[in-house]
Amino acid sequence: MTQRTAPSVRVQAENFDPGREQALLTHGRRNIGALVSFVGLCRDEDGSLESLELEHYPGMAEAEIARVADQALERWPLQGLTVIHRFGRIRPGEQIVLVLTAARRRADAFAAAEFLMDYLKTRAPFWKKERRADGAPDDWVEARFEDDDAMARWR
Amino acid sequence: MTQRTAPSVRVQAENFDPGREQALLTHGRRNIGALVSFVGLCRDEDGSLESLELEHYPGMAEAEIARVADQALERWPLQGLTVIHRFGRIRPGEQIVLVLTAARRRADAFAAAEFLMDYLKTRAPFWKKERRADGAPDDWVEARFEDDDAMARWR
Amino acid sequence: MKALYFAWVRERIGLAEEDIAPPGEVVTVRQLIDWLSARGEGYAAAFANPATIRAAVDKIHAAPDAPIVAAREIAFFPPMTGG
Amino acid sequence: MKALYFAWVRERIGLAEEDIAPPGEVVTVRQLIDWLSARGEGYAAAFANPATIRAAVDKIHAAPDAPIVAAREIAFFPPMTGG
Repeated sequence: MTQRTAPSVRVQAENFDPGREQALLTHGRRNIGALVSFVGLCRDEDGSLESLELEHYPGMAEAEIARVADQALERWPLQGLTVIHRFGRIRPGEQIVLVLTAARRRADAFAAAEFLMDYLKTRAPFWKKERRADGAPDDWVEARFEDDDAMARWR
Repeated sequence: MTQRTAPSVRVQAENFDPGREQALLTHGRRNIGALVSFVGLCRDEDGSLESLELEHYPGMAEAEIARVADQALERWPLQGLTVIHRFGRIRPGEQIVLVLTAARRRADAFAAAEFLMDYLKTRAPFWKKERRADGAPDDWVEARFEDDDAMARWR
Repeated sequence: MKALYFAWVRERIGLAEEDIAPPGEVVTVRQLIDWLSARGEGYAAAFANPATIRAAVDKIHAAPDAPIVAAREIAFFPPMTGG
Repeated sequence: MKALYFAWVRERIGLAEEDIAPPGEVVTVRQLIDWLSARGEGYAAAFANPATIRAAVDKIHAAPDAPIVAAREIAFFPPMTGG
């Protein structure tokens, strides 16, 4: 790599536009062969969820995502990297997180995007609370063991 | 799965808008937790490429991509699937192929998108010819052995 | 039956498609390749290295020993480079 | 130093942050948890199961035996559920 790729990391309450972010990352570039985008959405199949409240640790959230992004840049030859994570109230069907990876080859872009998501899930300081549609008490989402397993495979 | 997901497969000369395709796939849905998008772009790092000419086998291209999409739907519980492959003249920096996979869980969306790309590369009847910026004779791109290896891991 | 040629197979043969009527003893993809190769220099050049030739019978990938007797359309092309 | 609490750790303690001045013998994250646990029922409930508590020292993930002496800001929270 001749030049260091600078990751774009944002933690925000506002929604984001994946198409716009992809266009920004690739605009005017001729050295990107593969662009992988991951969007995590708020899911609610049985209609029981009114919304998620995403709490975060301001300052650490940005710093931790930046550290994970730097690790990805060390491991894979990436041409571009964008991570956006929202906080605050998020309703079913809405977007929560975006990871974009650009590389010469698709295997690098895919691996880096999966790595980033696995790490974000278990290391970025965000906590989800579920607000129930039927007025039942709010409940904190419990961490999933599978997420720890998913992260462990990158060691 | 209570209902069968119908893949959207398009083979076209026109460019496509990844953001619009993602919005179409997720609009009004509450059962999608993960959306993976792969865009393959025409790369030219040293400025030697004037354009690619993508030849295809009309009819078989659509049918073969549909067969691969059906295989992906059998292997992973997907909530949505879009594949767009362009043909004709494509310049450096332009988009060639789009694969979108939507699933409850991110591991399924990632695996299905990688599978689809690996299969498309080696089974979809498209052939790339490079037109050189310096006027040198056009040359057919040779198939890469790594692509065969990438496909073999899904057996 | 119809024969279709793509990419450098098409360029070497000099045709995108043609109607062919191979004799009855030509029953597999491989035998059809051998029969076509004898039709002229372009064909011989196109099929010189069978390892680089792929075939589809009625728009479905076909192995060299696949039967062609019931086929309406047979296509020959190099390894795919899409995606 | 400043202590920050997030998610149900915050709810059980009833505070988002506070200034704390642990005694000199409290030198690790684990010891700070034990010291905080003795401050009242809410603290005891928050730290009842140390396996579910994560900590960060100056906004960097810290293990239970990490030193806290030079820290300006220590945060306690449950396992993360973002992404």
